Amino acid sequence: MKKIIFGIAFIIFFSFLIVSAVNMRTFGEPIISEMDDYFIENAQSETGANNVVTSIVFDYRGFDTLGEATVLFTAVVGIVALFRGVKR
Amino acid sequence: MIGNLPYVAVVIFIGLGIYTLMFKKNLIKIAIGIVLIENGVNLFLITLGYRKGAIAPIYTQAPSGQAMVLPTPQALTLTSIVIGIATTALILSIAMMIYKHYGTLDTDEVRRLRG
Amino acid sequence: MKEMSRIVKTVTNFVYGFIIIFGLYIIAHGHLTPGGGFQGGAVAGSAFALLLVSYGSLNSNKFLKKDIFSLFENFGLVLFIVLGFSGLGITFFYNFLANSGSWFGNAAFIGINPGDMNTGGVIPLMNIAVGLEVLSAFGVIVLTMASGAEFTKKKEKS
Amino acid sequence: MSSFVEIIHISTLVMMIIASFLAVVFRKLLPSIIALSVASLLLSLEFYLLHAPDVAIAEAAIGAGLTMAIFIFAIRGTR
Repeated sequence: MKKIIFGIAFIIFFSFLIVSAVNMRTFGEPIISEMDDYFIENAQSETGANNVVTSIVFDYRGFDTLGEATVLFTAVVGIVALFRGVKR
Repeated sequence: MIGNLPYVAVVIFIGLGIYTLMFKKNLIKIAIGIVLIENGVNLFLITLGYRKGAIAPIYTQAPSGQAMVLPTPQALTLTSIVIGIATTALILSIAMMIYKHYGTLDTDEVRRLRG
Repeated sequence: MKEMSRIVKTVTNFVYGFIIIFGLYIIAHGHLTPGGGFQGGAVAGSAFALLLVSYGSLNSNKFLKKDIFSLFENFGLVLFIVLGFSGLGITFFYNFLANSGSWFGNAAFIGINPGDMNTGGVIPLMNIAVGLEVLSAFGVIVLTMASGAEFTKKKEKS
Repeated sequence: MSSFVEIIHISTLVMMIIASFLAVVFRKLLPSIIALSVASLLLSLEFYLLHAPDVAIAEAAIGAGLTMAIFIFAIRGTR
Protein backbone atom coordinates (compact mmCIF):
# COMPACT_ATOMS: atom_id res chain seq x y z
CA MET A 1 0.00 0.00 0.00
CA LYS A 2 2.79 2.41 0.87
CA LYS A 3 4.60 1.49 -2.34
CA ILE A 4 1.58 2.36 -4.48
CA ILE A 5 1.23 5.82 -2.93
CA PHE A 6 4.96 6.47 -3.30
CA GLY A 7 4.83 5.30 -6.92
CA ILE A 8 1.98 7.64 -7.83
CA ALA A 9 3.72 10.59 -6.17
CA PHE A 10 6.98 9.77 -7.95
CA ILE A 11 5.29 9.54 -11.37
CA ILE A 12 3.54 12.91 -10.90
CA PHE A 13 6.77 14.59 -9.78
CA PHE A 14 8.81 13.10 -12.63
CA SER A 15 6.30 14.11 -15.31
CA PHE A 16 6.30 17.66 -13.92
CA LEU A 17 10.10 17.75 -14.19
CA ILE A 18 10.02 16.42 -17.79
CA VAL A 19 7.45 19.04 -18.89
CA SER A 20 9.41 21.87 -17.29
CA ALA A 21 12.64 20.66 -18.93
CA VAL A 22 11.14 20.55 -22.41
CA ASN A 23 9.60 24.02 -22.03
CA MET A 24 12.78 25.67 -20.80
CA ARG A 25 14.66 28.34 -22.73
CA THR A 26 16.75 27.29 -25.71
CA PHE A 27 20.01 25.51 -25.03
CA GLY A 28 23.05 27.70 -25.63
CA GLU A 29 21.59 31.21 -25.40
CA PRO A 30 21.83 32.79 -21.92
CA ILE A 31 19.57 35.80 -21.38
CA ILE A 32 21.09 37.77 -18.47
CA SER A 33 24.88 38.11 -18.59
CA GLU A 34 25.91 41.62 -17.42
CA MET A 35 27.93 40.42 -14.41
CA ASP A 36 29.81 37.78 -16.37
CA ASP A 37 30.63 40.25 -19.14
CA TYR A 38 32.08 42.58 -16.52
CA PHE A 39 34.22 39.74 -15.13
CA ILE A 40 35.46 38.75 -18.59
CA GLU A 41 36.32 42.38 -19.48
CA ASN A 42 38.03 43.47 -16.25
CA ALA A 43 39.53 40.34 -14.66
CA GLN A 44 42.92 40.72 -16.33
CA SER A 45 43.47 44.37 -15.46
CA GLU A 46 42.18 44.11 -11.87
CA THR A 47 43.69 40.83 -10.65
CA GLY A 48 46.39 40.06 -13.21
CA ALA A 49 45.46 36.40 -13.74
CA ASN A 50 44.80 34.93 -17.17
CA ASN A 51 42.35 32.28 -15.94
CA VAL A 52 39.02 34.01 -15.29
CA VAL A 53 37.56 31.11 -13.28
CA THR A 54 40.48 31.15 -10.82
CA SER A 55 40.22 34.91 -10.40
CA ILE A 56 36.51 34.56 -9.56
CA VAL A 57 37.09 31.70 -7.11
CA PHE A 58 39.92 33.34 -5.18
CA ASP A 59 39.32 37.07 -5.56
CA TYR A 60 35.79 38.21 -6.37
CA ARG A 61 34.05 35.46 -4.40
CA GLY A 62 36.58 34.63 -1.71
CA PHE A 63 33.87 34.15 0.92
CA ASP A 64 32.56 31.07 -0.89
CA THR A 65 36.01 29.49 -0.91
CA LEU A 66 36.46 30.26 2.79
CA GLY A 67 33.15 28.53 3.58
CA GLU A 68 34.07 25.56 1.41
CA ALA A 69 37.41 25.12 3.21
CA THR A 70 35.60 25.25 6.54
CA VAL A 71 33.09 22.60 5.43
CA LEU A 72 35.90 20.29 4.29
CA PHE A 73 37.76 20.76 7.59
CA THR A 74 34.58 20.04 9.58
CA ALA A 75 33.91 16.84 7.60
CA VAL A 76 37.45 15.59 8.26
CA VAL A 77 37.11 16.34 11.97
CA GLY A 78 33.80 14.45 12.02
CA ILE A 79 35.26 11.36 10.35
CA VAL A 80 38.28 11.29 12.68
CA ALA A 81 36.05 11.68 15.75
CA LEU A 82 33.75 8.89 14.51
CA PHE A 83 36.59 6.37 14.30
CA ARG A 84 38.37 7.59 17.43
CA GLY A 85 38.48 4.30 19.30
CA VAL A 86 40.13 2.40 16.44
CA LYS A 87 43.70 1.38 17.05
CA ARG A 88 45.95 1.21 14.01
CA MET B 1 19.60 18.95 -33.84
CA ILE B 2 20.49 18.69 -30.21
CA GLY B 3 17.49 20.67 -28.96
CA ASN B 4 16.89 20.54 -25.24
CA LEU B 5 18.53 17.15 -24.68
CA PRO B 6 20.94 18.25 -21.88
CA TYR B 7 18.01 19.45 -19.74
CA VAL B 8 16.29 16.09 -20.27
CA ALA B 9 19.49 14.34 -19.19
CA VAL B 10 19.53 16.44 -16.00
CA VAL B 11 15.91 15.47 -15.28
CA ILE B 12 16.65 11.77 -15.81
CA PHE B 13 19.64 11.96 -13.43
CA ILE B 14 17.56 13.58 -10.68
CA GLY B 15 14.64 11.20 -11.29
CA LEU B 16 16.86 8.12 -10.97
CA GLY B 17 18.36 9.49 -7.76
CA ILE B 18 14.96 10.15 -6.17
CA TYR B 19 13.73 6.69 -7.24
CA THR B 20 16.74 5.15 -5.48
CA LEU B 21 16.10 7.20 -2.34
CA MET B 22 12.43 6.13 -2.25
CA PHE B 23 12.42 2.42 -3.08
CA LYS B 24 15.78 0.90 -2.15
CA LYS B 25 16.56 -0.43 1.34
CA ASN B 26 20.34 -0.72 1.38
CA LEU B 27 22.27 2.18 2.93
CA ILE B 28 25.12 2.12 0.39
CA LYS B 29 22.54 2.11 -2.42
CA ILE B 30 21.03 5.26 -0.89
CA ALA B 31 24.50 6.85 -0.95
CA ILE B 32 24.71 6.03 -4.67
CA GLY B 33 21.39 7.83 -5.18
CA ILE B 34 22.69 10.94 -3.43
CA VAL B 35 25.79 10.94 -5.68
CA LEU B 36 23.51 10.73 -8.76
CA ILE B 37 21.53 13.78 -7.61
CA GLU B 38 24.79 15.70 -7.12
CA ASN B 39 25.89 14.84 -10.68
CA GLY B 40 22.58 16.09 -12.06
CA VAL B 41 22.81 19.42 -10.23
CA ASN B 42 26.39 19.97 -11.41
CA LEU B 43 25.45 19.28 -15.02
CA PHE B 44 22.49 21.68 -14.71
CA LEU B 45 24.70 24.51 -13.46
CA ILE B 46 27.24 24.05 -16.26
CA THR B 47 24.50 23.81 -18.88
CA LEU B 48 22.99 27.15 -17.80
CA GLY B 49 26.25 28.96 -18.54
CA TYR B 50 26.89 27.56 -22.02
CA ARG B 51 26.98 29.98 -24.93
CA LYS B 52 26.87 28.58 -28.45
CA GLY B 53 30.03 29.10 -30.51
CA ALA B 54 32.16 30.43 -27.64
CA ILE B 55 35.50 29.39 -26.13
CA ALA B 56 36.64 28.54 -22.61
CA PRO B 57 37.31 31.60 -20.38
CA ILE B 58 41.12 31.41 -20.36
CA TYR B 59 43.27 34.03 -22.09
CA THR B 60 46.45 31.96 -22.45
CA GLN B 61 47.00 31.02 -26.12
CA ALA B 62 43.36 31.49 -27.05
CA PRO B 63 42.06 32.08 -30.59
CA SER B 64 41.30 35.75 -31.04
CA GLY B 65 38.03 37.52 -31.55
CA GLN B 66 35.48 35.10 -30.10
CA ALA B 67 33.03 35.32 -27.24
CA MET B 68 33.58 33.42 -23.97
CA VAL B 69 31.44 31.06 -21.91
CA LEU B 70 29.97 32.52 -18.69
CA PRO B 71 32.55 31.89 -15.92
CA THR B 72 30.49 32.31 -12.72
CA PRO B 73 28.55 28.96 -12.83
CA GLN B 74 31.83 27.13 -13.40
CA ALA B 75 33.33 28.66 -10.25
CA LEU B 76 30.27 27.71 -8.17
CA THR B 77 30.27 24.15 -9.57
CA LEU B 78 33.93 23.78 -8.58
CA THR B 79 32.97 24.54 -4.98
CA SER B 80 30.01 22.15 -5.15
CA ILE B 81 32.07 19.13 -6.25
CA VAL B 82 34.48 19.31 -3.29
CA ILE B 83 31.64 19.71 -0.79
CA GLY B 84 29.95 16.68 -2.39
CA ILE B 85 32.91 14.36 -1.81
CA ALA B 86 33.20 15.52 1.83
CA THR B 87 29.54 14.80 2.60
CA THR B 88 29.69 11.43 0.78
CA ALA B 89 32.65 10.36 2.94
CA LEU B 90 30.76 11.36 6.10
CA ILE B 91 27.62 9.43 5.00
CA LEU B 92 29.65 6.26 4.29
CA SER B 93 31.46 6.49 7.64
CA ILE B 94 28.15 6.70 9.49
CA ALA B 95 26.87 3.69 7.49
CA MET B 96 29.94 1.67 8.52
CA MET B 97 29.40 2.50 12.18
CA ILE B 98 25.70 1.51 11.88
CA TYR B 99 26.82 -1.85 10.49
CA LYS B 100 29.22 -2.29 13.40
CA HIS B 101 26.46 -1.54 15.93
CA TYR B 102 23.47 -3.41 14.44
CA GLY B 103 25.07 -6.03 12.18
CA THR B 104 22.96 -5.17 9.13
CA LEU B 105 22.50 -2.45 6.49
CA ASP B 106 18.74 -2.84 5.88
CA THR B 107 16.83 0.23 7.02
CA ASP B 108 13.76 -1.72 8.24
CA GLU B 109 15.96 -4.04 10.30
CA VAL B 110 17.77 -1.08 11.81
CA ARG B 111 14.45 0.49 12.79
CA ARG B 112 13.14 -2.74 14.31
CA LEU B 113 16.19 -3.53 16.40
CA ARG B 114 16.12 -0.26 18.31
CA GLY B 115 17.37 -0.18 21.86
CA MET C 1 42.62 -4.80 3.40
CA LYS C 2 45.36 -7.21 2.35
CA GLU C 3 48.13 -6.22 -0.03
CA MET C 4 47.77 -6.93 -3.72
CA SER C 5 49.98 -8.88 -6.12
CA ARG C 6 53.54 -8.07 -7.16
CA ILE C 7 52.56 -6.66 -10.58
CA VAL C 8 50.30 -4.04 -9.02
CA LYS C 9 52.99 -3.01 -6.53
CA THR C 10 55.65 -2.65 -9.25
CA VAL C 11 53.41 -0.46 -11.41
CA THR C 12 52.51 1.62 -8.35
CA ASN C 13 56.19 2.17 -7.50
CA PHE C 14 56.78 3.35 -11.03
CA VAL C 15 53.82 5.68 -11.40
CA TYR C 16 52.97 7.39 -8.11
CA GLY C 17 55.81 9.94 -8.24
CA PHE C 18 54.66 11.18 -11.62
CA ILE C 19 51.08 11.61 -10.36
CA ILE C 20 52.24 13.73 -7.41
CA ILE C 21 54.50 15.87 -9.65
CA PHE C 22 51.59 16.42 -12.06
CA GLY C 23 49.36 17.55 -9.20
CA LEU C 24 51.99 20.03 -8.00
CA TYR C 25 52.30 21.36 -11.57
CA ILE C 26 48.55 21.95 -11.76
CA ILE C 27 48.65 23.81 -8.42
CA ALA C 28 51.61 26.02 -9.43
CA HIS C 29 50.22 27.01 -12.84
CA GLY C 30 46.68 27.59 -11.60
CA HIS C 31 46.43 31.20 -12.74
CA LEU C 32 47.58 30.59 -16.31
CA THR C 33 46.23 27.23 -17.50
CA PRO C 34 43.16 25.14 -16.50
CA GLY C 35 43.57 24.03 -12.91
CA GLY C 36 44.01 25.47 -9.46
CA GLY C 37 44.14 24.48 -5.85
CA PHE C 38 41.18 22.08 -5.74
CA GLN C 39 42.06 20.15 -8.89
CA GLY C 40 45.75 19.74 -8.09
CA GLY C 41 45.00 18.68 -4.53
CA ALA C 42 42.53 16.07 -5.78
CA VAL C 43 44.99 14.64 -8.32
CA ALA C 44 47.78 14.36 -5.72
CA GLY C 45 45.35 12.88 -3.20
CA SER C 46 44.40 10.10 -5.62
CA ALA C 47 48.08 9.05 -5.63
CA PHE C 48 47.84 8.39 -1.87
CA ALA C 49 44.68 6.36 -2.45
CA LEU C 50 46.57 4.28 -5.04
CA LEU C 51 49.42 3.61 -2.59
CA LEU C 52 46.99 2.65 0.15
CA VAL C 53 44.98 0.25 -2.05
CA SER C 54 48.00 -1.53 -3.51
CA TYR C 55 50.06 -1.92 -0.31
CA GLY C 56 47.26 -2.67 2.16
CA SER C 57 46.31 -0.62 5.18
CA LEU C 58 48.63 -2.37 7.64
CA ASN C 59 51.84 -2.00 5.61
CA SER C 60 51.18 1.54 4.49
CA ASN C 61 50.92 2.87 8.04
CA LYS C 62 54.73 2.71 8.13
CA PHE C 63 55.23 5.43 5.52
CA LEU C 64 51.94 7.39 5.55
CA LYS C 65 51.49 9.10 8.91
CA LYS C 66 48.08 10.50 9.81
CA ASP C 67 49.47 13.09 12.23
CA ILE C 68 51.66 14.75 9.57
CA PHE C 69 48.69 15.01 7.19
CA SER C 70 46.57 16.56 9.95
CA LEU C 71 49.33 19.08 10.73
CA PHE C 72 49.59 20.16 7.08
CA GLU C 73 45.81 20.50 6.82
CA ASN C 74 45.67 22.88 9.77
CA PHE C 75 48.64 24.82 8.35
CA GLY C 76 46.93 25.25 4.96
CA LEU C 77 43.65 26.51 6.45
CA VAL C 78 45.43 29.00 8.75
CA LEU C 79 47.59 30.25 5.85
CA PHE C 80 44.47 30.82 3.73
CA ILE C 81 42.72 32.80 6.49
CA VAL C 82 45.86 34.89 7.12
CA LEU C 83 46.11 35.73 3.41
CA GLY C 84 42.45 36.74 3.44
CA PHE C 85 42.94 39.04 6.43
CA SER C 86 46.09 40.65 5.01
CA GLY C 87 44.19 42.99 2.71
CA LEU C 88 41.99 44.29 5.50
CA GLY C 89 43.29 47.84 5.02
CA ILE C 90 40.78 48.22 2.19
CA THR C 91 38.35 45.26 2.24
CA PHE C 92 38.35 41.62 3.21
CA PHE C 93 40.01 39.44 0.51
CA TYR C 94 41.50 42.48 -1.25
CA ASN C 95 44.19 41.59 -3.79
CA PHE C 96 46.94 43.79 -2.32
CA LEU C 97 49.84 42.33 -4.35
CA ALA C 98 48.47 42.75 -7.87
CA ASN C 99 50.16 45.38 -10.09
CA SER C 100 52.49 46.42 -7.25
CA GLY C 101 55.84 45.24 -8.62
CA SER C 102 56.80 42.96 -5.71
CA TRP C 103 56.13 39.18 -5.49
CA PHE C 104 53.86 37.99 -8.29
CA GLY C 105 53.18 41.65 -8.99
CA ASN C 106 53.92 42.24 -12.66
CA ALA C 107 51.17 43.95 -14.60
CA ALA C 108 49.50 41.46 -16.94
CA PHE C 109 49.08 42.06 -20.65
CA ILE C 110 45.54 42.88 -21.62
CA GLY C 111 44.07 40.53 -24.17
CA ILE C 112 45.49 37.30 -25.52
CA ASN C 113 49.05 36.57 -24.41
CA PRO C 114 51.31 33.53 -23.95
CA GLY C 115 51.28 33.92 -20.17
CA ASP C 116 53.68 35.21 -17.53
CA MET C 117 54.40 33.24 -14.37
CA ASN C 118 55.05 36.33 -12.27
CA THR C 119 51.55 37.84 -12.36
CA GLY C 120 48.41 37.32 -10.34
CA GLY C 121 49.09 39.00 -7.01
CA VAL C 122 47.78 36.96 -4.09
CA ILE C 123 46.08 34.30 -6.24
CA PRO C 124 49.08 31.87 -6.59
CA LEU C 125 49.73 32.01 -2.84
CA MET C 126 46.07 31.18 -2.15
CA ASN C 127 46.33 28.35 -4.71
CA ILE C 128 49.23 26.84 -2.77
CA ALA C 129 47.41 27.17 0.57
CA VAL C 130 44.17 25.61 -0.66
CA GLY C 131 46.04 22.88 -2.53
CA LEU C 132 47.95 21.91 0.61
CA GLU C 133 44.71 21.80 2.60
CA VAL C 134 42.73 19.70 0.07
CA LEU C 135 45.61 17.22 -0.46
CA SER C 136 46.04 16.62 3.27
CA ALA C 137 42.29 16.41 3.85
CA PHE C 138 41.89 13.64 1.25
CA GLY C 139 44.88 11.81 2.73
CA VAL C 140 43.32 11.87 6.20
CA ILE C 141 39.91 10.73 4.84
CA VAL C 142 41.37 7.76 2.93
CA LEU C 143 43.65 6.63 5.77
CA THR C 144 40.92 6.85 8.40
CA MET C 145 38.34 4.99 6.33
CA ALA C 146 40.81 2.23 5.42
CA SER C 147 41.69 1.57 9.07
CA GLY C 148 37.99 1.83 10.00
CA ALA C 149 37.09 -0.86 7.44
CA GLU C 150 39.33 -3.29 9.32
CA PHE C 151 37.50 -2.36 12.52
CA THR C 152 33.86 -2.65 11.42
CA LYS C 153 33.90 -5.88 9.38
CA LYS C 154 32.86 -9.17 10.91
CA LYS C 155 35.62 -11.31 12.39
CA GLU C 156 36.43 -14.43 10.40
CA LYS C 157 36.08 -17.69 12.28
CA SER C 158 39.59 -19.07 12.74
CA MET D 1 32.27 19.95 -38.80
CA SER D 2 29.79 21.11 -36.21
CA SER D 3 27.56 18.13 -36.88
CA PHE D 4 30.44 15.82 -35.91
CA VAL D 5 30.74 17.58 -32.54
CA GLU D 6 27.00 17.31 -32.07
CA ILE D 7 27.05 13.56 -32.76
CA ILE D 8 29.75 13.09 -30.08
CA HIS D 9 27.72 15.26 -27.72
CA ILE D 10 24.50 13.29 -28.15
CA SER D 11 26.20 9.88 -27.90
CA THR D 12 27.98 10.94 -24.70
CA LEU D 13 24.68 11.99 -23.14
CA VAL D 14 22.95 8.75 -24.13
CA MET D 15 25.78 6.53 -22.82
CA MET D 16 25.82 8.52 -19.57
CA ILE D 17 22.11 7.93 -19.05
CA ILE D 18 22.51 4.19 -19.76
CA ALA D 19 25.41 3.90 -17.28
CA SER D 20 23.53 5.67 -14.49
CA PHE D 21 20.46 3.49 -15.16
CA LEU D 22 22.63 0.38 -14.78
CA ALA D 23 24.04 1.78 -11.53
CA VAL D 24 20.52 1.84 -10.09
CA VAL D 25 19.31 -1.49 -11.49
CA PHE D 26 22.17 -3.85 -10.53
CA ARG D 27 21.59 -6.06 -7.48
CA LYS D 28 25.17 -6.56 -6.32
CA LEU D 29 27.04 -3.59 -4.98
CA LEU D 30 30.43 -3.85 -6.74
CA PRO D 31 29.10 -3.78 -10.38
CA SER D 32 26.80 -0.95 -9.39
CA ILE D 33 29.72 1.15 -8.17
CA ILE D 34 31.73 0.42 -11.33
CA ALA D 35 28.78 1.65 -13.43
CA LEU D 36 28.61 4.80 -11.27
CA SER D 37 32.30 5.44 -11.93
CA VAL D 38 31.80 5.04 -15.69
CA ALA D 39 28.92 7.52 -15.57
CA SER D 40 31.08 10.01 -13.70
CA LEU D 41 33.92 9.68 -16.24
CA LEU D 42 31.50 10.30 -19.12
CA LEU D 43 30.17 13.33 -17.21
CA SER D 44 33.72 14.66 -17.16
CA LEU D 45 33.93 14.31 -20.97
CA GLU D 46 30.61 16.14 -21.21
CA PHE D 47 32.00 19.03 -19.15
CA TYR D 48 34.95 19.25 -21.53
CA LEU D 49 32.61 19.40 -24.52
CA LEU D 50 30.71 22.28 -22.85
CA HIS D 51 33.98 24.31 -22.66
CA ALA D 52 34.59 24.00 -18.91
CA PRO D 53 38.09 22.42 -18.57
CA ASP D 54 38.52 23.43 -14.90
CA VAL D 55 35.44 21.50 -13.83
CA ALA D 56 36.40 18.61 -16.11
CA ILE D 57 39.74 18.09 -14.32
CA ALA D 58 38.09 18.24 -10.91
CA GLU D 59 35.33 15.79 -11.88
CA ALA D 60 37.77 13.30 -13.42
CA ALA D 61 40.00 13.28 -10.35
CA ILE D 62 37.31 13.29 -7.67
CA GLY D 63 34.31 11.59 -9.25
CA ALA D 64 36.11 8.75 -10.97
CA GLY D 65 39.05 8.20 -8.61
CA LEU D 66 38.42 9.10 -5.00
CA THR D 67 34.69 8.28 -4.89
CA MET D 68 35.48 4.80 -6.20
CA ALA D 69 38.15 4.25 -3.50
CA ILE D 70 35.89 5.46 -0.70
CA PHE D 71 32.96 3.26 -1.81
CA ILE D 72 35.24 0.22 -2.03
CA PHE D 73 36.50 0.83 1.52
CA ALA D 74 32.88 1.06 2.69
CA ILE D 75 31.99 -2.26 0.99
CA ARG D 76 35.02 -3.99 2.49
CA GLY D 77 33.99 -2.71 5.91
CA THR D 78 30.37 -3.90 5.73
CA ARG D 79 30.53 -7.51 4.63
